[in-house]
Amino acid sequence: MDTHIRIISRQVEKEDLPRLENTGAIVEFSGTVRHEENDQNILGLEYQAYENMAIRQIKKIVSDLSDEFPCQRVDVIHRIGRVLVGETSIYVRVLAKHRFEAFNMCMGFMDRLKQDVPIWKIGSF
Amino acid sequence: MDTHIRIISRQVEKEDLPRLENTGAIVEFSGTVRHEENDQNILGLEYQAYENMAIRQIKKIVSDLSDEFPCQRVDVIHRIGRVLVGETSIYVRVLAKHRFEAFNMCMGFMDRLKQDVPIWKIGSF
Amino acid sequence: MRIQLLTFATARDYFGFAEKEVSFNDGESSKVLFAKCKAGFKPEELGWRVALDGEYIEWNEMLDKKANGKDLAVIPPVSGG
Amino acid sequence: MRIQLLTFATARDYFGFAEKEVSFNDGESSKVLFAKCKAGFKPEELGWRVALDGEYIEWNEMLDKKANGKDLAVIPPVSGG
Repeated sequence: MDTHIRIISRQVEKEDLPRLENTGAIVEFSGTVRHEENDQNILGLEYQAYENMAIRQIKKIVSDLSDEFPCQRVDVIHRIGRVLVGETSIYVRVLAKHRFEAFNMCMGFMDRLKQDVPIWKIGSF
Repeated sequence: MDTHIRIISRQVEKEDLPRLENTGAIVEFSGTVRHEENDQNILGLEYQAYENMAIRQIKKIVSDLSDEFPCQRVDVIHRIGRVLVGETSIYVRVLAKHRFEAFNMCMGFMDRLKQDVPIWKIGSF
Repeated sequence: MRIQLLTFATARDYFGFAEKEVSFNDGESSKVLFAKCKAGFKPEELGWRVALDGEYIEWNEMLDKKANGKDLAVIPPVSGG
Repeated sequence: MRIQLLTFATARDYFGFAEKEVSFNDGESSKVLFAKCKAGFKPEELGWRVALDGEYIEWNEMLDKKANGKDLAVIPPVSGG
């Protein structure tokens, strides 16, 4: 499986996909910054990452999940630094032959990201 | 909730979203045509819809699911006519405050679409 | 009273028409109306459903004046997505 | 032997450094090394974890020569996404 991971401090731009032949399902998840954080109105959030480890853990999670949910390609982009309300802080795209695997990879990935991947909201502004 | 449904015979182009303020999760599903159908190599599939009823059933499914999984906006675009390998035959986008609702709306919608929405693959070429 | 019969996908080949206006009497069922177009029609065996005005109904449900002027569609197993 | 201590998020404020090279002896634990930087450090109470070279390990695990020259990072509860 093809895994593309990026941790970036600019706006998320997803990579173009090559011509698809054997892909039947593409599931995309975008996590976007909401205007409220802990009942306070905010303009944005600031993220910090332990980048080397984050990339390693993301690879591990995708690899673990692909035993149960084999997929063709997974893209993960996480922003760090300041992210404004309405902007995407995380983007995940999963390609698979069928939707069951694609949905479960994408959902399972997000659950584990929020447990194990060393990225933090370090404040709001 | 805002529901945008289109049944079209040209390529899928998703609508631009307005500025997001209170959306935390966007889940998108694209169903794409694979080069194999019943172990035969194909160039594409042809779809037919009972359009009025399809739109009605899609609205009903979204409305049913939103009791359990409240979301902010759902877009559904289904192509009819000829769809080439690699092209998107169905596109679903769900916006919600949190990912749990968005994922479950999107997955649940696809399950029910495949049971109840009067759209058919009527052949391959 | 009049009703518009609609067919789709494999049902269109089976019946040989896409749409056809027919007359019906109060209390007649969808099954009876479609069987008049094709003798021996057994929708349950084929797994086909029927929809009145865009909503699924039962094949044996009796039609009444509320169905007058509406669409009655035979729905073979769907395969969208 | 030498090891690079790294801190992130709330742990960075707590320890007052982002990175710091320290020496360690064979058999010392991560907990001991970080407690040398901040007396009374109780990572389990805070729910903080520790990672050697990008992989989670236990706080009481004894470090050996394989840790020499590596990064040892304290990982407060993550909140990405």
